Amino acid sequence: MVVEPVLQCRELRKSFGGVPVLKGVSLGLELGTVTALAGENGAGKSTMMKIAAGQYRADEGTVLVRGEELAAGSIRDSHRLGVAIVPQELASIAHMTVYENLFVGRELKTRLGTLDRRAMAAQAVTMLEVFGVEIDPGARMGTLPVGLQQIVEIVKNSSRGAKVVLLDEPSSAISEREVEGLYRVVRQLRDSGVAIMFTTHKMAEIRDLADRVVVLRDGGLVLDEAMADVSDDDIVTAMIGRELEDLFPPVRTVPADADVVLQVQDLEVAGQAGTVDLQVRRGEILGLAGLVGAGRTELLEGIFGVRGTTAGRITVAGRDVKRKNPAAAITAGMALVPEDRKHAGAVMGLSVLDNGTLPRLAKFSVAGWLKGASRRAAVGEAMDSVRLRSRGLSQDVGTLSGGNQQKVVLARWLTEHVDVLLLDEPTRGVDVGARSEIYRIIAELAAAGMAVVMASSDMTEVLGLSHRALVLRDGAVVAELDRTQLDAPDVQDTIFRLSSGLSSRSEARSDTKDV
Amino acid sequence: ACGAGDPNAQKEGSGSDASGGSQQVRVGVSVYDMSSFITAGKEGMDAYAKAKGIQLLWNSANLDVNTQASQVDQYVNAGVDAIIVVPVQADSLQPQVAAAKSAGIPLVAVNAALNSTDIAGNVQPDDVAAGAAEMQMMADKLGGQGGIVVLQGPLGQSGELDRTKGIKQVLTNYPGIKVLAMDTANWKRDEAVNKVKNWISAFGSQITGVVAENDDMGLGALQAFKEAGVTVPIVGIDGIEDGLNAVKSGDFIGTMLQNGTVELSAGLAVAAAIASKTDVNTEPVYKMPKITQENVDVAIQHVVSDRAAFLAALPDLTEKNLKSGDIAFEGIPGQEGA
Amino acid sequence: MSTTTTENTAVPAPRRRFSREWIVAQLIRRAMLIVMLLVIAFFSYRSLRFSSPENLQNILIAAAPFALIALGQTLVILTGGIDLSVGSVIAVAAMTSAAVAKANPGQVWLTVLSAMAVGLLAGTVNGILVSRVDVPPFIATLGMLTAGSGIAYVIGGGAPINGLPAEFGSIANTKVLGLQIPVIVMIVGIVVLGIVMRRTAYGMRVYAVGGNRVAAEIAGVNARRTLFSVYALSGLLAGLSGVMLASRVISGPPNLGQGYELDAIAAVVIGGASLMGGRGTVWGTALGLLLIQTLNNGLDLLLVPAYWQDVIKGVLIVAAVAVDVWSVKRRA
Amino acid sequence: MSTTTTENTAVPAPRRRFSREWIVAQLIRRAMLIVMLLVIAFFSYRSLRFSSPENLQNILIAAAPFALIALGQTLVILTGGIDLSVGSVIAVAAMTSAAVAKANPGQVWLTVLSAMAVGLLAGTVNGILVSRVDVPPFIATLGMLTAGSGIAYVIGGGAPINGLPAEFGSIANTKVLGLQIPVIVMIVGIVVLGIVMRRTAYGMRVYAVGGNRVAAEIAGVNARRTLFSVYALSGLLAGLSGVMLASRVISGPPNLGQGYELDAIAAVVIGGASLMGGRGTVWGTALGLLLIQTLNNGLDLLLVPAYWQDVIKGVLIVAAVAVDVWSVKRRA
Ligand SMILES: Nc1ncnc2c1ncn2[C@@H]1O[C@H](COP(=O)(O)OP(=O)(O)OP(=O)(O)O)[C@@H](O)[C@H]1O
Ligand SMILES: Nc1ncnc2c1ncn2[C@@H]1O[C@H](COP(=O)(O)OP(=O)(O)OP(=O)(O)O)[C@@H](O)[C@H]1O
Ligand SMILES: [Mg+2]
Ligand SMILES: [Mg+2]
Repeated sequence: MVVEPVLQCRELRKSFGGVPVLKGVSLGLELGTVTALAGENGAGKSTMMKIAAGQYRADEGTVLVRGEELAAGSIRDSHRLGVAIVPQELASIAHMTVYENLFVGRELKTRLGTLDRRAMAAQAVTMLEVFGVEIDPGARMGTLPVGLQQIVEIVKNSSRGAKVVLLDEPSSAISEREVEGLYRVVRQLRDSGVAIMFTTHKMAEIRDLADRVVVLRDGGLVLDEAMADVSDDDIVTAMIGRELEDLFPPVRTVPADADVVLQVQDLEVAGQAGTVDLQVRRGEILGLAGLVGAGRTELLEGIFGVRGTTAGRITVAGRDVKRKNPAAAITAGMALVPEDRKHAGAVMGLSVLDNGTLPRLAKFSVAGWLKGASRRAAVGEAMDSVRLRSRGLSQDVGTLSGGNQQKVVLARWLTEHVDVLLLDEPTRGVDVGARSEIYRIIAELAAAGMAVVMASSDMTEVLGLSHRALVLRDGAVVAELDRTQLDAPDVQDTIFRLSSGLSSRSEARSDTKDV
Repeated sequence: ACGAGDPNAQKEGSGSDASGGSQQVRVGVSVYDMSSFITAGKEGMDAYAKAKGIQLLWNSANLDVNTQASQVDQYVNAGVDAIIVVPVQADSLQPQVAAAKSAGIPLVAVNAALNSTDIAGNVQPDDVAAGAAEMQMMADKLGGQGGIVVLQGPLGQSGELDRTKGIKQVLTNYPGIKVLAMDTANWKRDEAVNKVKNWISAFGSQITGVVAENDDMGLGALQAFKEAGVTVPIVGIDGIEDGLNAVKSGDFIGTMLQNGTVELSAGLAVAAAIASKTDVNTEPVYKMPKITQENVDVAIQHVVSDRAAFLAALPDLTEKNLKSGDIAFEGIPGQEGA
Repeated sequence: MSTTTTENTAVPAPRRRFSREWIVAQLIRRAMLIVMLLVIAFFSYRSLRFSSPENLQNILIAAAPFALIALGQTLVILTGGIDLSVGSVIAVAAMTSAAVAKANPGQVWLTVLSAMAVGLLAGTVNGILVSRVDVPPFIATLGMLTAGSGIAYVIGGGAPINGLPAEFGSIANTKVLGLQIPVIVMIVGIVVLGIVMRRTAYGMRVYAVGGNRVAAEIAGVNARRTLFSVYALSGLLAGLSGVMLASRVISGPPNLGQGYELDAIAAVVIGGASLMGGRGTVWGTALGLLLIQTLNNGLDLLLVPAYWQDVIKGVLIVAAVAVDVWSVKRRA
Repeated sequence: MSTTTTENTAVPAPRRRFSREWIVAQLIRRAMLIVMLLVIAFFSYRSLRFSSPENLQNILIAAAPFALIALGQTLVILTGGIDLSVGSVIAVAAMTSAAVAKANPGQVWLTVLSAMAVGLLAGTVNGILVSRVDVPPFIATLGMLTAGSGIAYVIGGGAPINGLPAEFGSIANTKVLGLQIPVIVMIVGIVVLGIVMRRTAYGMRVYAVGGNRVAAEIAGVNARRTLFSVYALSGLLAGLSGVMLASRVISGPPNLGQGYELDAIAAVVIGGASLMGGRGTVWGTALGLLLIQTLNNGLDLLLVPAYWQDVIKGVLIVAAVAVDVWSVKRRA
C-alpha cells in the first residue's frame, strides 16, 4: 500500500456480556476508495462501524483517523475527526422536518444569526435530487415511509464534508430504482476523495460499487481483497464458511384445484386511492411489486387489520374476518411480518422467548398462566427452524443483530398453524445465507398449505419466489403477472414501467398478457 | 440514640443531659409541620426543657397524618415519659392515643384537639374566641355597616373551622355587614394576594374590610389592595412579626396574638407535670390577647426585638401561668394575668 | 451457517459462581440493594432501636399505603404512562369510606368495599381517557388529581369527617399473625403482582404494550384493554390504600394522601423502572419503597430535624440512583 | 398539538386561504385556542368585571411567576426530561433573596442577582446530574425538589423571613409602562424564548436532542451540553420567579412555590408538548398557562368555592386536551 489509510482500526476487540463479538479486527480505509464490509448477520459488522464512529467503546484496540487516536466511545470526537455514519437502525428525528433533519448540527443562518429556514428547505431539495424521488422538505420525517427516511439519512450524513463515510446497510429499505441514487451518491463521494465503507447483503451492490471487499465471520476478519481479485462465490464462501447452493428453491406448481384461502374483495384502505381485489390459493406465493410508496405496506396492513379500512370484505378459508382487528386476523390464521421491525416488529426490550410467545399467548398459557417448558420448546423449535443466532432464548431481541431480529419477527408466528402469511420485505437486512434459508422456509410453508403474500422491493425476490405477482401503483393494482410472464427475459423492465406508470399498455390487467 | 443531624437543633437536648438528674424526663413531640408558629414554639419548649432538665425528642409530620401516626408509634416503642402531639388533623390518631395509654404514657394534645377519652392533657387555644374577637374589631371599625371578604385557613383544619365559627357568631349581630366572599387561601400570603386581587376585580369599592384568619393572608390582602391603590381596614390573627408591624403602622386595625413560644411551652409544662404525677390543670385554655396600636409595642418586644430576654424569663412565666390558669399571660397591656 | 446456535436454556452465566470475579460482578449488579443495606447498617449502628422488631413493624405499617399505590403505579409506568391521581383518589376513597362508616357503624366491610369502588371508578375514568380518548396519561390523571382533591372536600362539605366509630379502626389496626392487616395486604400485593407480572400472559401484555405498542398490537395484543386495566387497577389499589390510611387514624381528612403520587412514582423509578415504559419490576419497586421508608423512619429515630431530613433524603435518593446508573454502565 | 414547527417554510398551504374549508381546517387545528376563547367568552358573559383592564392585569401578574418556570420547563420537556425541582428552587431563591435583602436593605439588585445565582446553581447541579452522571431527570430533579425544600427551611432557620425592608417590594411592585415588572419579564421571556426556539440553531438542537439523542449526536450536536443548558436555564428562571414572588409579598416563606412544578408541567403539556420529548412550542406553553390562569381568575370572580374550583379545573383541563387530541386525529 502506498497511501497511508485515513481510518485505521487496530486489533479491535469487543464483547457483550462476556460473549466476544469482535475478536481482534484490523483494517484500514483509504481516501477515494469504496470498501464493502460483508458478513453474515451477527458477524460484527455494525459493531465495528459503531466503534469507528464512536458509538461504542472497544474493549481493546484503537481507531486512528488521519493518525490521530479516536477517544473511545465519543461520538463527538469521531465527528470532529470527520467520520460520518448512517446507522443501520435509522436515526431520524421523527417530529422534525426533512430539512431540519438534514441540517441539524450545521444549520444555515441569516446574517442576523437566525436560522435561514428558506435556504435550508431550498437546499434540501437540491440535495435530495440525486435520488430522483420527490420528498417534501417540510414534511415530518416520521410521516415518511422507511425507504424515504433512509434516503434522507444517506443524504444527511454523506453531505457533511466528512472524510470517512460509513454506511451500514444503506440500501436495506429502498428499492432498486432508488439504489441508483445511492450509487450516484457513493461515486460522487469517492470521486471527491472520501473514504467509504458500506455493508450490504446484496452481492450485486458489492460488485457495482466496491473497490475492495472485507469479510467478517464470527467477529474475525477472514478476507480482505481487491474486488478484481475475488469472485462472488469466494465472498459468499468466506462469509458463511461453506458454499451456497441456489439462492431460490425451485418454484413448485400450485395444484389447479387448490382452494382459495385468502380472498380480499373491494378493500378500501384508508388514505389510499383505489380498491383492491385479490385471492390467494393454498400453497401459492403472491408477490407484490411496486416503487416506494406504491401502497404495498398499506395493503398488507389493511388486510391484517392494523391499518384502517373503510370498506371491503376479507375471508380466510371461507370465513369472514373482522376488519381493523389484528387479534381477529390472528385467530383466523393470518400472520404479518411487518416492514419496519424496530417500530412494528419486535418488542426490543423483551427476550426472544417472550417475543416468540406474544402472538400466541392463548396457546402458551393456561388460565392466564404462562407455560414453562412447552413454551420454551415450541419457541425454541421455531427459532431453530430459522437458525437464529443468539445467546439463548432469554437474550433481549434489541441486542440481536439486525438480521437475527428479522428472523425472530418471522419465526414467532411459526409456533402454530398459519393459513395466510403476509410478508412485508421479509429479507430486509438478512444475509445471503440466512436469506436462502428464509426463502426455503417460505417455500416450504407455502408447500405445506399456507397462502403467502409477499411485498418486496427486491425484484429478484419477487421473481424468484412468486407464483404470481401484482404490481401496485398509488394504492391500486395496475397489473397481474403469472409465472410465465415472470420468467420472461424483459420482466424487470416491464415491472418497472408498470410501477412507474410509464407504460401506456399497463392500465388494464388483460393488456399485460402480451408483455 | 440521638446526636446525628443538625448539632444546633440538638444542643438544648444534649445540654440538659449534663444538668439533668438520673431521672431525666423524656418527652416525645410530634408536630404537624415546621411552620413559623411551631418554630417559635420550639424555642419556647427548648427554653423550658433546658430549665427543667427535660429531654425533648422532636419530629415533624410534614402535614401527613400517616407520618404522625408512625411517629407516635415510635415514641410509644421508645418508652418515653410523655408524648406531645400538635395534630395534623383534629380528631385523628385514636388508635395511637389508645396505644400510648395502654403503654402507660400520657399523651397531650396541643393547639388542635384529639377527640379521645384516652388523652391525658389538652392545651388548646380558644380559636372560636379569637375569630370572634377579630370580627368584633372589624365590626367596630366599620360601625356595623359595609362589605367584607373573609380569608379562611385550609378548609377542615381545626383552626379554620373554629375561627370561622367565631367570625360567624359575631356576624349574626351585625346584619349591616355583608360577607361578599369567603374562601380559603390556605394560610398563605402568595395565594391570598391573587385571591383578593380577583375579589377586588369582582367587587371593586364594595369591599370595605378584610377579615383574615391569619396574619399572612391579611398581609397578602394588604399587598393586593396596595396594588389596586386602595386602603381598607384589615384584621388578622397570630401576631407574627410582619403582622405586628402592620398593626403598628396602621395597615392592620389589629390582630390576635397567638404566641407559639408561650403556648407550646405551656403544653410541655402540662405534659411534664402529668408525667411526674404533679397536680395540674390538664385542660388549660390559651386565650389570645387582642393586639392593637395601643399595646403592639410590648408584643413586638416579646416576639421580635427583646426575644432573648423574653425566652430567659419564659420558664418562670410558664410555671406561674400554669398555677394561675391563664396560660396565655405574658404581660401584654390588657391581659388580666395573675 | 455451520451450527444451530439457539440454546433452549437461559443465558449461561459468563463467570463461575462464587469466584472473586463473580462476586464483584454480583455486587456491582445489585448496587441498589447494597446501597439499601448500607443505609440499614448505618441506622442500626446509630440507633439500637432501629432494628428492633417493633420498629421494623413501624416501617412496614408506614410503607403499606405507599406500597399499594406504588404497585399500581408500577404497572402504569410499565405501559409508559403515569398516574398522578393516586393521591387524590386516596383522599376521595378515605372520605367516602368515612362517610359510609359514619352512616353504617357496624358494617366494616361496607366501608372497605365503598372505598375500593370509588377507587375503581376513578381508575376507570382515567383508563377510558387514556385508552379510548387518547388523552396523554399525564393530563388525564392530572385532571383527576385536581378534580379529586376538590371532590374529597365536597364529600365532607369542606370539612373532615369526624366522630367515626371505633370499629372503623379495626380495618387497619387488627393484627393477624402478629402483623397489622395493611402490612399483610402489602405483602400479599407485592407477591401476587410480582408473580402476575413474571408468570402470566397479562404481565407479558403489559410489558409488551409498554415496550412497543405497535408491535404488541400487531402481535394481537389488545393494547387499549391492557392500558385500561392498569389504570383501573391503580385506582382500585389507591382506593384500598385510602381506606387503610383513614382507618389507621380513624379519621377522614380531605387532604389525606396529598403528594403521595410523587413518593409512589419515586419508589418505582428508584426501583429501576423507566418512565418511557417497558422496563421495571415489582421487586424493584418494593426495594425502592423500602429504601424511602427506611430513610423516613431512620432519620426520625435519629431525631434529625424535618428539614435536614429532606436534604439528606434528596441527596441519598440521587446518590442511590447514581450508583445504580454507574453499575449498569459498568456492566454494559 | 396544533402548532407545527414548520410554519415558516416553503410548504404550500393545503387549501386556499379564507375558503370555507380553510376556515374549518383552521378551527380544528386551533382547537386549544378555541377552547380558550370559549372559556374567556363564558367568563366575560357571566362577569362584567372579567374583561376589565384591571382584571386582565390581575391574570397577567398571577401568571408571571408560573410563566417563568413553565418556559424553562418547556425546554426541559422538549429534551425529553422533566424538572420537578422548580417549586423548591423558587423557595430556596426566595429565602436567599429575603436573607440578602434583610442584610443589605438598600441593594435591590443584589437580591435579584443572589436569587438568580442560587437558581442557576441548582439548575447546574441538575444539569450535571442529568447530562454527565446520566441520572434519570425525574430522579435528579426529584432529589433537588426534596433537598431544596429542606434547604429553604435551613436558610430561615425553620421559619419564614419576616420584617423585610419595603424596598424589597419594589422588584415586583414597580410599574413600567403601566405593567408590573414581573409581567414585563414574562412577556419578554415568552417572546425571546419563542424566537430562540424557532429561529436559532440552539432551539433546533434542543428539539433534535429531544427527538432523537443519538441522531443529534451523530449530526454533531453536543447533546450533553444542550441537556445541561436547559436545566441550567430552568433553574435560573425558577430563581428569578422566586425573587419576584417573594418581592410581591415582601416576605420569604420557606414553602413558597410548593407544588408549582405540577402547574408548570401541566401548562407545557396542555400546550401540546410531549413528555417523550421533541414536540412542543413556547407559544403552546403560553397558551396552556393562560388557560390555567384564566380559569383560576374567572372562577374566583364567579365566587366558586375553592374545592369546586378544583373539580371544574380538573374537568376542563382534561376536556381541553381531549378536544385537542380529537382535532389532531381529525387532521391526520
Ligand atoms: N448492545 C448489545 N448487547 C448485547 N449484544 C449485542 C449488542 N449489540 C450487538 N450484540 C451482538 O453482537 C453480535 C454482532 O452484532 P452486529 O450488529 O455487529 O452484527 P452485524 O454483523 O451488523 O449483523 P447484521 O447483518 O444482522 O446487521 C450479535 O450477535 C449481537 O447479538
Ligand atoms: N415522495 C413521497 N413523499 C411523501 N410521502 C410519500 C412519498 N412517496 C410515498 N409516500 C407515502 O408513503 C406511503 C407508502 O409508503 P410505503 O413505503 O409504506 O409503501 P410501499 O408500497 O410499501 O413502499 P415500500 O414498501 O417500497 O417502502 C404512502 O402513504 C405515501 O403517501
Ligand atoms: Mg448490522
Ligand atoms: Mg413498504
